Amino acid sequence: MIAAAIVALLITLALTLIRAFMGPSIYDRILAVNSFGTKTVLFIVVGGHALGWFSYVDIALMYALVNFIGTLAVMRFFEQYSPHGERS
Amino acid sequence: MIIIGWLSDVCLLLGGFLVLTGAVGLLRLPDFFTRLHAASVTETLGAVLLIIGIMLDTGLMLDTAKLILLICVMFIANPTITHGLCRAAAHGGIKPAMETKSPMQNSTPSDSKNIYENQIQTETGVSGKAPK
Amino acid sequence: MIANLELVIDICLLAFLIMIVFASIKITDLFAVTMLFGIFSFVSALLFLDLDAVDVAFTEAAVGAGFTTVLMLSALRLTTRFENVKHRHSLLGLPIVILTGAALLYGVADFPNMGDANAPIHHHLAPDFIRLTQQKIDIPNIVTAVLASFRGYDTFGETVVIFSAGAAVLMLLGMGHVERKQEPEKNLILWVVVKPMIALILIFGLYVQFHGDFGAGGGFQAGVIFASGFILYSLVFGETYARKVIPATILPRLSALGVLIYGVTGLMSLISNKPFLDYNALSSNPVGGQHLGILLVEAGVGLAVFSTILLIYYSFSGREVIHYE
Amino acid sequence: MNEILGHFNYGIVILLMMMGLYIVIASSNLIKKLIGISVFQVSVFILYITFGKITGGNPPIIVDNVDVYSNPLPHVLILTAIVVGVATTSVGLALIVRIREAYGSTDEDDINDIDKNDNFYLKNRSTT
Repeated sequence: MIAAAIVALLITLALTLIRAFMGPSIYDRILAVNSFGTKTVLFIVVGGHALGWFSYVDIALMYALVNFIGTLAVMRFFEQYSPHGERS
Repeated sequence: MIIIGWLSDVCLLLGGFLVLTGAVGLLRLPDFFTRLHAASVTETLGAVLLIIGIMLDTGLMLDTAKLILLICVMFIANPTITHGLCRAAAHGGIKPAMETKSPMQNSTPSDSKNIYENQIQTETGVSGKAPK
Repeated sequence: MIANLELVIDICLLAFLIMIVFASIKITDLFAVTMLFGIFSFVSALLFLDLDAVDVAFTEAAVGAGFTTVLMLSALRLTTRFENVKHRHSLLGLPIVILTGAALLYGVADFPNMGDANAPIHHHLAPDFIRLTQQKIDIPNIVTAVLASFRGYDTFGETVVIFSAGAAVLMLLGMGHVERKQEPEKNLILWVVVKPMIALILIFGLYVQFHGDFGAGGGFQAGVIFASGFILYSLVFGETYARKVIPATILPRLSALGVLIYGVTGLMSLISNKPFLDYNALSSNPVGGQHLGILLVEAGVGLAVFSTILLIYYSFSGREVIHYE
Repeated sequence: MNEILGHFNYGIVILLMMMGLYIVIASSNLIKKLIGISVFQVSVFILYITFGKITGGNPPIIVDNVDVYSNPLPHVLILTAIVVGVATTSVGLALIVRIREAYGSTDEDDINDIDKNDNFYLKNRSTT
């Protein structure tokens, strides 16, 4: 069953990646990137258990925190940026 | 013991299925808010199920506590991000594709298509295109 | 079966990496490219995990995916968002890249297969490190032992490099002015959620700092995680409050203090006629001396990295945007 | 088959490296160049870590009942290289910010044009 979960997660990662490439708006990309991060955490937990990676839970916890901070940072800076951001 | 193994398998399968569904929704649904919905709702439940499945499989040890902490973090962080993103998008002028003219009257499909295309055009510097 | 699964994951992740870089060549919105680069770091960290490099994955996730993204975004705020597509030299680039790639591929053909236990790299130094760590230092994490003790000179150099990078950014950009900056809008949900999250991040940072001898982690990672906590505070509550919690003026001093702790630990061994950075001199029991030395050195590294990272963040985010018409 | 799988990682690493190099050469935006350099850097990290891997090996953290550990030395080198990499990236970004403030652009071609049109030193040299 774990192998099935890993394969499902790999497919999920690929699909999320496609959405991140397609856009179309910047918010779609932010959503896709955040969702990619969450699925990475799940991948570490499931894959780490299946393959016996050392102290995988610590790393998964840190990924979750970093993902949270990163997405908040993107939202914050985009909000700061957008009033004059459309000039090229 | 065997029952716990079964339970873990069921959790893993269900979680994997939910996460996969969420990704398909993220790819296929027509506008930002529906995609947000698809990604966040299934992802939160799927993540928790997957982690519970792993927890049942490892048995009771120090990692279990950390995994519970991880569930807490994801359970709080994901909805928060969804909320913030939704709010930012609404402020940033993203409109739902199926916007109705009045609560009583549903818009025709061609109308909603137009609104959606307008929204795509206002976003500058984007190389992607709308999904069919 | 397990080895096959490892290989499958390896191939999938490498394919993801290629896809991400290819997309970021095509996309002209630098905001999107920066976010894709964040994903790139995430995926490469996963790859490091798959290739048994736990500590490296830890560092890459904290530094590459977390801090570099924040840094690039705050630099984008001060510059322009879109790339000018007309100014592309694709014709110049392609032949150079193809020629270089072909030459490198020719060179790679002689390499031993991946994962080959008989490759030359595994016969020199590495077995000694693994054996000596068990005998003389007696901590589980070989990477920490090599980093802090066997190659302590190197790590001292790296710490000084980070310190001087912080000094260079400070000289180029300055501390910034807080009062004229646009503060974030009040968002109650974020405020409530982020407060316990910051506490969790800081505790996790301390755990990584002091658990580095036994599992993945160490001073570099802990410093970045600790700084991320304060960066999160500044993102949600505004720069003004963040600078009240940790004033920008003490950060350069803390950074210098970190390097100083490392250097003084090295000097202590000189007093008892041992070489620089030989921790055996720190205690009557050589193994205990090694433990104490690694603890001190990691603390110095953690302090230096934490304050430098936060200093760089303050320098970027405190700078006023200049508008050109 | 074994030969191809054994060299697969090296080939992909070189492809990544060349894509990074291509970004540096082809794009004239300075921030994008910096991202290209970072891509190049990460591909070198992957190369090193690939060298350190032993099939069936364990992470270099000593555990009971395990004999084969992957090579710890590349891990140490790359760990410090990552942190130094972010330090140099931040210095590069700071320089780009100052260039933007002085020239009003982060585009290399624009900056060259501005330099050609009014370069104080060039003018002085031509008159004396």
